[in-house]
Amino acid sequence: MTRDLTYAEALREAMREEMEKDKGVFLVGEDVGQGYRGCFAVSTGLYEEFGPYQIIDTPISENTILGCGIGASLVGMKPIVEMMFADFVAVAFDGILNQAAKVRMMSANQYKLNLVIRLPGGSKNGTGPQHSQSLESIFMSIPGIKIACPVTPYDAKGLLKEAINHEDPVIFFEHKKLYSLKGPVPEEEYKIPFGVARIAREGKDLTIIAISYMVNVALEAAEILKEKHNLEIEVIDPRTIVPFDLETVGKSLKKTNKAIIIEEGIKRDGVGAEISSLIMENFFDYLDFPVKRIASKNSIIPMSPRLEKAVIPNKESVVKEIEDLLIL
Amino acid sequence: MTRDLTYAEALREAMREEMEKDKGVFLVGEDVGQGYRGCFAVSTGLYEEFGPYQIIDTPISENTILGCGIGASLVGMKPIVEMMFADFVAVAFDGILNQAAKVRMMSANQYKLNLVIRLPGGSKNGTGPQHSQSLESIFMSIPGIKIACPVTPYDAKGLLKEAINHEDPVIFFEHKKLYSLKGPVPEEEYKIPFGVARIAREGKDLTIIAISYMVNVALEAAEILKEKHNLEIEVIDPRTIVPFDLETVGKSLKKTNKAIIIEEGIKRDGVGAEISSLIMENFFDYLDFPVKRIASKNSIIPMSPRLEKAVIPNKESVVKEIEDLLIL
Amino acid sequence: MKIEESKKLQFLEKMIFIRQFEYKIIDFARTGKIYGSVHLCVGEEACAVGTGFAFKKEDYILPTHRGHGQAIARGTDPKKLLAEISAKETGLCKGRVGSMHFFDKENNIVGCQGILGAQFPIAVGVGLAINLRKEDSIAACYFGDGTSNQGLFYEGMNFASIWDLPILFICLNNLYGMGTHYKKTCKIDIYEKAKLFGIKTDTADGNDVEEVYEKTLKLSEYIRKNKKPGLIELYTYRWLGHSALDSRPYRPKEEVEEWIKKDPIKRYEEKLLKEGIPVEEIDAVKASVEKQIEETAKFAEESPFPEFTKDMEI
Amino acid sequence: MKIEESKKLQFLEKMIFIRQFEYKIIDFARTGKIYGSVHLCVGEEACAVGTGFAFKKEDYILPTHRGHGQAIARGTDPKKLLAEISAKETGLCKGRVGSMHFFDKENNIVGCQGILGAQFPIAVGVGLAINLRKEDSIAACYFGDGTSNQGLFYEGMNFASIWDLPILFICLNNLYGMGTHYKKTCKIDIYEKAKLFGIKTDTADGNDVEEVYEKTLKLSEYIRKNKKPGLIELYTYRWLGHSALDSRPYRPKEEVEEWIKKDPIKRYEEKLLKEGIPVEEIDAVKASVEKQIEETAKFAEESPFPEFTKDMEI
Ligand SMILES: Cc1ncc(C[n+]2csc(CCOP(=O)(O)OP(=O)(O)O)c2C)c(N)n1
Ligand SMILES: Cc1ncc(C[n+]2csc(CCOP(=O)(O)OP(=O)(O)O)c2C)c(N)n1
Ligand SMILES: [Mg+2]
Ligand SMILES: [Mg+2]
Repeated sequence: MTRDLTYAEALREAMREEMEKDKGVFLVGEDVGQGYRGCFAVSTGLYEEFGPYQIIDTPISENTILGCGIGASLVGMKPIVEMMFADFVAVAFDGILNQAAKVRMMSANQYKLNLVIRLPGGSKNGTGPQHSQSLESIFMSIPGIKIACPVTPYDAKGLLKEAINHEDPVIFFEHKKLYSLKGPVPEEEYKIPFGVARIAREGKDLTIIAISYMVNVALEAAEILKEKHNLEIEVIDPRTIVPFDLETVGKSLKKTNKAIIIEEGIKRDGVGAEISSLIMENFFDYLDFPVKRIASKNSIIPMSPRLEKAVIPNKESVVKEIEDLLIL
Repeated sequence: MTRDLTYAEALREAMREEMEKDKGVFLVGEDVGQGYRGCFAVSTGLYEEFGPYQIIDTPISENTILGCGIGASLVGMKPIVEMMFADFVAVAFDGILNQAAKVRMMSANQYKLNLVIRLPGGSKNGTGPQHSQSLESIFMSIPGIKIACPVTPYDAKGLLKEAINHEDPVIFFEHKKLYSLKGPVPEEEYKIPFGVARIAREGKDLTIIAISYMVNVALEAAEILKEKHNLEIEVIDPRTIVPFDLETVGKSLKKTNKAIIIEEGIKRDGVGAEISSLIMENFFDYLDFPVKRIASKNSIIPMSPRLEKAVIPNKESVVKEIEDLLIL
Repeated sequence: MKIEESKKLQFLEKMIFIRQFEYKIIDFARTGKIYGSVHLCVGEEACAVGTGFAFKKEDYILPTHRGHGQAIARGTDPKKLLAEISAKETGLCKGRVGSMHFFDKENNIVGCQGILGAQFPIAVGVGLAINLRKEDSIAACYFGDGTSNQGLFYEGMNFASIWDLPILFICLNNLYGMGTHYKKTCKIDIYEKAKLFGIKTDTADGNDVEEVYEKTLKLSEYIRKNKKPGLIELYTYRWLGHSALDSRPYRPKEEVEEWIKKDPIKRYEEKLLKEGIPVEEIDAVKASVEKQIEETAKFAEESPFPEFTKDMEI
Repeated sequence: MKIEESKKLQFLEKMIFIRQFEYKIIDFARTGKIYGSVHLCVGEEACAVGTGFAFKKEDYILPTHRGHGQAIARGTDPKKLLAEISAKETGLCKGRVGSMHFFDKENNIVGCQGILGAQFPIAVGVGLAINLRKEDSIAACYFGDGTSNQGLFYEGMNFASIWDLPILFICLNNLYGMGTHYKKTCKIDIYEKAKLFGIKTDTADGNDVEEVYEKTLKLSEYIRKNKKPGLIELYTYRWLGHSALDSRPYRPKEEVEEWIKKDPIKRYEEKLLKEGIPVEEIDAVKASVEKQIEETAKFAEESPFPEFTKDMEI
């Protein structure tokens, strides 16, 4: 049976199901339980259901919140750490770069770190430079971690359940603009394996690989370009950027011979830089022209909506860039 | 007049000259002054010369050490912050990502941040996973900062003097293997502007863009390949990776039509990903084959020398990769 | 300490102004004229005004994420501030950053903090610079009760203590950090933490503007003279939600009502009346505020939105 | 507390073993058999042994960057440890990480710290897990005096205090962090910091193995029983440089000599003799250590170096 759930509800359901199954699963973070009940209401109701042993409110101390996850996971639990905003993970960055990511490799597999770090990222409602960033690319060059960035409620639930049981740390990017969006989610148990992309829209003329919320922007742009120019655009949502499903991308490229990557993070050494390099290294001869990267400007994410629109890719800007590229 | 100085001496001379000129220049960090006198002896002697107003020892508190730099720079000084090892910058990461890098853009140019953050990075003598990393790429996707990675004593001095007077934060990567290497440094005043690459070796058959210590590895490899196969390899040292001198690279490519990037950081979304993407976007039609990235394996930097050799590119591995690539 | 009548009226005026300013933001928000996260300080006006008036022109200020009042009391032009919060070109930072991260160099406001705790290391750097350059200024570092749980707070106090930095730590203890009561997050009074570091401390009724002013002034002068840090903890309460239009009911209704009874403005107005200040003067203050607020709002509303400029990319 | 003779001899043996182990490392280092940063604990053996013997099998241990003694006293196989430090396949972590970052799951050593201060949040997580699962174990979190200046130390104590976590914070105060004397970095005694958080504290002569043992045991039992944190500060001194072959002269010669006079091993040996333990037994201990050390060294030397394996890439 399938119902429509919001992305936030889907995440909540994933946590609920895993917490029911395994008392070792717990959520820890600022205001996730009593009181504010989750800054974006993702965990609302879970405290009432699971109580203070599985839903744990903390002082404002991101470093130690992350440490709660690392330490508990070291001794065999399955913690979910929530940073209230993805941007705050910078405060606890050492815990990821030098601790969590390295535990398994340093200990020569004596210890594995079953740890999810949930990061509500991206821009919404002009929360500004310190509350809107898309930091995926900063984590991409850290060995030892996986990075998920689900777009649909279906994927949000399936990937989170997979992450909760995954034996390496998972940086789990949620996009604030997605929380309230609805989509079908089956009641039956399922998980989504890492490294398997989703074809969000099929097409034969051009391949777009889009990250996080930009999948939706790409879909809108594709629709417009279909209507305006009868272009058939294929939109690929990698779902996890580490590991990255290069195979699915390759298949698409062999059909379209054209690739664009869209992300909300900034372009310089962004997620697109890695994907672009991978594509060129592996499918050079299939490409009609170099892979194009569409990304945010090399700036802060400004609070002003007009400035924000100038900085972050949106459907109009994407349409225009594609039109320019294909000289339509 | 030109003398031979070590890289460490050249850095020290840059600091000394700027400190003499301007009392607003100061060095702050753990054990930079009295006592240990700089973990890698870069600042040795400066305390005796400049005293506690310009050479400032701190408690072990990386966050607040960086804060000393940010705060003092906000009110018009020119601080140089030393992290004892580049890896420790993770502890103070928020100060860079969310504070220093954003000050100018957030304040709409009311405040500029004249701040140098010195990071001794890279692997030497098996200091292991938490003391050997090459973290350039993590900073590359942060808007608002510049990134220097000098290789020669000449560049070390010239770039540091430029950095000390630069109006945006500069992440200044020093490589531990370089400190003791000697090279000519003029006594006369000079600075090296950011964004101007250096041709470390001229050639016509292949372009290598190498980062930090890998420039030396590339030069060694080039020499071997010259002897073995009469290959003329051009080696480019970008000196600063932000800003990046794409023009010099382009000129070289128009001659060689082949590009390889070598870095000590890991490959996934490394510095090479950005450079590779840039090259392909701008010089696609000149390339005989896709840009090749040579970088460290997606692993920890192990302590064991043998493992370390397997992880980090070295002259033998670089020679082999080039031979394979060119089917020599 | 004897406070002149004219200053008293200024206190009252600024408090009323700040409150009206915050309510104007709610108006703006309801009609979609405000962008981004906005944290209001209704109920905490005496803290802002009592501290703000205690500083000198050359002092440096680091306000919190709830910083409108702190800035206005300091001297920030409210027109530019409201324009900033309304994302306008004429804003303090050209509409780029809004309520939570504004800078105001004219008034030595070296930046508000959206990242809780990040103000402490920066304040240390400012304090260090003051000492290195032998300036006479002090650095005023505001923070909330919740924020005092960041490790950076302790590091900041430690550096201030060992280096004798002229930093005034100002804690606005409004009992909660978002939905969480301070008592759930730490067993120690905040001023006690500072005492441990040998930092001179004081506490004050944060709803009594004169007490806040006098104690802040005294502590500031101590800091200025002795080049040593100080900390003052102000007990107060925010009447409204954590952010502008938020109204989650995590606080007992009675508690909120109890604190509304301690309204710092009403209380001060009554005090001034009792002291013999004519009601006409107080009414004049109110009328003046009303006019200023309208002008402020008009300025913000009529200002243009900014365009993206090249200098926004570094 | 009455300590049995056999245990006393064990104390002595372990202390001598640790010291010889460290000197063996210097030998190794001089002949190029050691890689990476190595921090030795000569002079601090009583701290390692006195604490290590106070734990139960099920306790979790977080040693410092100077952790050989702490691990050996805990039960880590010194052969595997020396092999690790010599970058050998047979090392605790297959030679991957060396002296500063080893893990030993068999002995619940959840990792040493090369990043000073990173042990505190992790200890909190371990303590939290113990409570959530209602285990009887405790988490022993070692750290140095210099490390106590990281903000994370305070955060860790705060969480331990508000959540009643069974964490034993063990401070090895050897007066210096690299070249810097503690007094230059903080005005507060470390145990005083813990007291502020309502954490039960104790201090001990870190060169008196029995005192360390008894006080650690007592505090551990308090923690285990009451599920509350504790902190013990041990005063000691490192005889050698900050790292293995380093000999920078930042400490007054007299100070070093003064502390060498307080040699925890010599002192304990004399005490045992005075208590009537026959010199032959002590000699036997020494002979046994010598033999073990030779075997340990042989094992490390004869072990092969590791090869890179696919599981090193994630
Ligand atoms: C590092 C960081 N963590 C969390 C937040 C989210 N946040 C914003 S305000 C707030 C509560 C702050 O409480 P307090 O310091 O008492 O200030 P108050 O809001 O009560 O004025 C929180 C948790 C943040 N902005 N930065
Ligand atoms: C975050 C971090 N900062 C700095 C260092 C470099 N470092 C290694 S040991 C040390 C001194 C530590 O002093 P203390 O905590 O007293 O321990 P001790 O060495 O005296 O045993 C320093 C500064 C580090 N490893 N990690
Ligand atoms: Mg508060
Ligand atoms: Mg020490």
